[in-house]
Amino acid sequence: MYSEKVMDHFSNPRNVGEIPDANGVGTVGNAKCGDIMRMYLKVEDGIIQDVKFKTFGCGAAIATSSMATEMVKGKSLKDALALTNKAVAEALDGLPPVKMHCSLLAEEAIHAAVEDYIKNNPEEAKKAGIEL
Amino acid sequence: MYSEKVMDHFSNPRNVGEIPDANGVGTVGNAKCGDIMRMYLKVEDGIIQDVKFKTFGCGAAIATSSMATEMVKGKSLKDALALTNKAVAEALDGLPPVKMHCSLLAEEAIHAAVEDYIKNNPEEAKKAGIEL
Amino acid sequence: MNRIYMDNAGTTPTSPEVLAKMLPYFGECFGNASSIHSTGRDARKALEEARRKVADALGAKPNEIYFTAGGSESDNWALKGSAFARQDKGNHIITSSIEHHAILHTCEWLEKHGFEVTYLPVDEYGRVDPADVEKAITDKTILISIMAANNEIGTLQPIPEIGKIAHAHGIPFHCDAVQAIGAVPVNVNDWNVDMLSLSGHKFHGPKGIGALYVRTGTKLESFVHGGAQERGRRAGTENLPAIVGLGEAITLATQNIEEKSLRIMQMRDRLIENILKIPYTRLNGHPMQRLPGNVNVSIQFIEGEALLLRLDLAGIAASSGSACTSGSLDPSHVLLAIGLPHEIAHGSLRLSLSDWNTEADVDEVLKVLPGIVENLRSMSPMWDDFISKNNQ
Amino acid sequence: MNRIYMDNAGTTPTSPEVLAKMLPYFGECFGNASSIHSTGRDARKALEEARRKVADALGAKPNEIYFTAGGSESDNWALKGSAFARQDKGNHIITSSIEHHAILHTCEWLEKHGFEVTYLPVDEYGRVDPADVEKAITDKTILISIMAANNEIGTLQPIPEIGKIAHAHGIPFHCDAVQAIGAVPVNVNDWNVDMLSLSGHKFHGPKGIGALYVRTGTKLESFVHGGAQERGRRAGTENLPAIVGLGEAITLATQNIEEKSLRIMQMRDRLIENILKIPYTRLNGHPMQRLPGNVNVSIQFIEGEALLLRLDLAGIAASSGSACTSGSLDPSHVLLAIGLPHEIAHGSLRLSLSDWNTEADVDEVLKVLPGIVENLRSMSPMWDDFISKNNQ
Ligand SMILES: Cc1ncc(COP(=O)(O)O)c(C=O)c1O
Ligand SMILES: Cc1ncc(COP(=O)(O)O)c(C=O)c1O
Repeated sequence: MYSEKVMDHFSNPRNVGEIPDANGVGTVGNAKCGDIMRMYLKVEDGIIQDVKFKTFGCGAAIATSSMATEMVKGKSLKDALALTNKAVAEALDGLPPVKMHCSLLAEEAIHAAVEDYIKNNPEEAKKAGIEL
Repeated sequence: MYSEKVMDHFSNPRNVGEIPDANGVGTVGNAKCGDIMRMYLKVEDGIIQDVKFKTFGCGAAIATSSMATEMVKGKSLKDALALTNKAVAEALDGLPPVKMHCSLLAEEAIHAAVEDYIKNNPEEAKKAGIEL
Repeated sequence: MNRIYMDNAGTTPTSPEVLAKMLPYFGECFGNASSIHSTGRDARKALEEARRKVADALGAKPNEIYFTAGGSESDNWALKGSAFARQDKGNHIITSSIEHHAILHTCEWLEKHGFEVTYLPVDEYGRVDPADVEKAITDKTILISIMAANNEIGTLQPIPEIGKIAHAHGIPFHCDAVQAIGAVPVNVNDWNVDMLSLSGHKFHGPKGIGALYVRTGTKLESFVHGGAQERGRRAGTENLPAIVGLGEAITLATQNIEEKSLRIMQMRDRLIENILKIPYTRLNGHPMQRLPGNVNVSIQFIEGEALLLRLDLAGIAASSGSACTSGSLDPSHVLLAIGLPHEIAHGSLRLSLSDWNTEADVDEVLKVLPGIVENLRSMSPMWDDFISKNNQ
Repeated sequence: MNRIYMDNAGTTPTSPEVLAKMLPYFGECFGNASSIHSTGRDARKALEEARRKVADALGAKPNEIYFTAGGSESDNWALKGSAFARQDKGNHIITSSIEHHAILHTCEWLEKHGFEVTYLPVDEYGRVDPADVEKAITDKTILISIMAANNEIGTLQPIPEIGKIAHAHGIPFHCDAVQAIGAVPVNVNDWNVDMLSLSGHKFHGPKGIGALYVRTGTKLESFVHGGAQERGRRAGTENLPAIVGLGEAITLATQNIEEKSLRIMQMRDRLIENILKIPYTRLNGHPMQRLPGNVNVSIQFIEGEALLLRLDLAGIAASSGSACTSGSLDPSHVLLAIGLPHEIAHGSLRLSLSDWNTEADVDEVLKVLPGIVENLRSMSPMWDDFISKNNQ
């Protein structure tokens, strides 16, 4: 059912954990539906220097979290906001149809963390050419 | 589905054929239903000296015809009239439920042949103590 | 005794190649295809591979194939599932009078539940006239179901034409192709069918497994409700060994079909030609438009079951449309529908060939059959009456 | 890797003894049990022998056993067949809220077709109160259907008492015993049931075969219409190899059942005892009235599918009531019915044992499970939030 890439990111998730001095944090999903994702960002000069996640959820939820962090690490805030769930799913060699909502959650979690950063650092964001 | 006795009487039917000078003949059943039995009797002094049959019908029809002829051969007219389909079926170690009508047909064919004899030979029948 | 099996329209043995493919799925790879652990995932892979094979054999897409427990379930599903799903559109169903009981008895059940069914007549060869189908259509017609090939007399129906008519009127078309698979080329697009039933054991696959093809977009209610198997449309833990067997069997059965059929037809035609040399016999079904392996003859003045039993004692397995083989008093509805009188219908013999039969089998049947017929006639009062009438 | 299989409530491998008995019926003895030639007659003998074995295992008479394609078909048949057969008497059906989907979705279908269904609640252990059954009965009630043992949480229902109530009111009683066969002693008379469903693959028999017990005199319409198989009540060419396998499997499964169960219960209880040592876990289902092989625990702050996949990577096959394993967003209806909040229901784990499992399997599960739980919790934001809240 899952691709090898999904299983790889599920069994060896990249960037699990917290960033104690994160300057952007986003949490999406809810326990009732069985998925919660929390993303921590360390942004410097408009660039995501570090990113970590914690996820409560199924295999796809964990794998998409892991992949999403990989995809935004070292990228600009703009790039991170441009991240789509389709791109995450494709990077994982696809997801079963019933699991596509997990990739959406990953997209939303990244976006939420970036937006959190922007809200807390409007000046920095403006410098990077981004406004909410 | 059929007992060994049935298969024996089907594969080696006893008393098949006609009696050219039969003095009692009975035909029952109809082609529409798939069974016709015809019994030929040669009666002397109230005793069935010879009996033969011709049957169009299934395995059970042939086997019950054969068994019925065996059961009345050498018997008195009275005994022949007392022949029941149950007795024929039992003598064959039983018949499948859907085939019980074949044994009934065999009983009726014997009775019809005896009655034919009685009709044609009322005096002889009276001597044997039988009236229609 | 070297037994000869000529009842392949009844059922066929599972071929050793097919069984060999099935075996691992009883033991090592027994998983529940709906489970997410790897035992389950391996099962799913095999399941989808089999689905692809069935689809390929029919010219369908894999997601149009649903596995069932056999031809009867497929037929029940197609009819009841369509009827209930399209109840808002109308309540009229068109079928033929010579369908298998899995269709006819389902239609009778639907009649008890508010549906109306037209049972089209057939001609003396058992053919449905496409013009009759068109005439029967009303604005309440919600389904047409016609079999591809009749199981008793082997007659092939003009399925593509009927499908075209159905589609011209926007009516879904179901085809019971249980007897056709592996016998004639089947293609759901060429045939214009929206649903098609098949059953594994008719072409050297396992028993208890079949499929229903359902064209994308066809409205169909579930028949077996429950778990989410078969994309939520047919519940029940997937019968994986049988499904794998079905995939293999249908692939083998539809390979080189023309070549195989030709060989079978030659045997069939030799049987027919020579059996018809016995006086007072007739061929049932269409002389040309018939299944390659089907021989169905009526042999007057004798009864079918007795004939079968005698053949069986001689080592030949065959079947009959005689009432006596079914326990009812009426002979086959198919033989009556093509106009045979009861007494002739009772004396019918079906020999059905598969590619496992040989010319030697044919020789043997032709060697023993005339003697058996003669013997049974010699003890038949009908034969007596007929002869003495003709001698007068 | 030596894989450990603890998903026996999902399906079981067919045992080699059972498969060995089945094999001749694919090839040599492949006949159609309804044919009259000797190939068919041999088939019939095997068929009736298997029917007797199933009957013996249930304390039933052979002519009360009908073969089906599995538990789902049996359930569908019992419900739809009774509903339509007794429509003149009323339109009300009583069942429980924790039945298998083969019952629940069939009930939903019947609701669309004019029937009314009462879904009885269960207590926190998943037990139906017989008093609730009695209270739910109206003068329109035509059927009561309660499962013997729940497939997820293993809770056993008070079937004999419920049956007694049903009979006191003259209402037929159906029992889905799919999970009970081979696990607890089943007797249709002691249990006061009129119909009972079972499925071969749940007790090391083949897939795609099941049975419905129907007490003599019970009114029941056919579900699969067609040929006259199964005394005219269930159409379709008999799946002989699977039927023979079912007969053998049920005989083996019901032999020494007390002794076998005891061994399985010991493994079960050791699993439960030790898993519950992991903090923030709870047992689902009844502590005593439960299937010998069923372990169902909720492990807070983690999600079931992730847990299953980790176990699978460690060589252990298990299952879960998590929504994520089914593709829906709601977790198991059974876990919700016993009152679990969604977030806890999502983190449930079912380990189901058969007599093929060993104490070594239990050791291995107990060795790897705590680490996996710890690891998944360490990456769970819910765990974080919970810990930091508790630290405040
Ligand atoms: C309680 C219960 N009923 C019915 C079924 C359905 O059985 P099957 O999948 O064999 O059709 C199952 C198993 O899936 C079950 O556990
Ligand atoms: C034309 C036709 N339809 C349906 C069926 C039913 O198939 P099954 O017996 O596999 O359920 C058969 C065979 O029995 C058949 O010949």
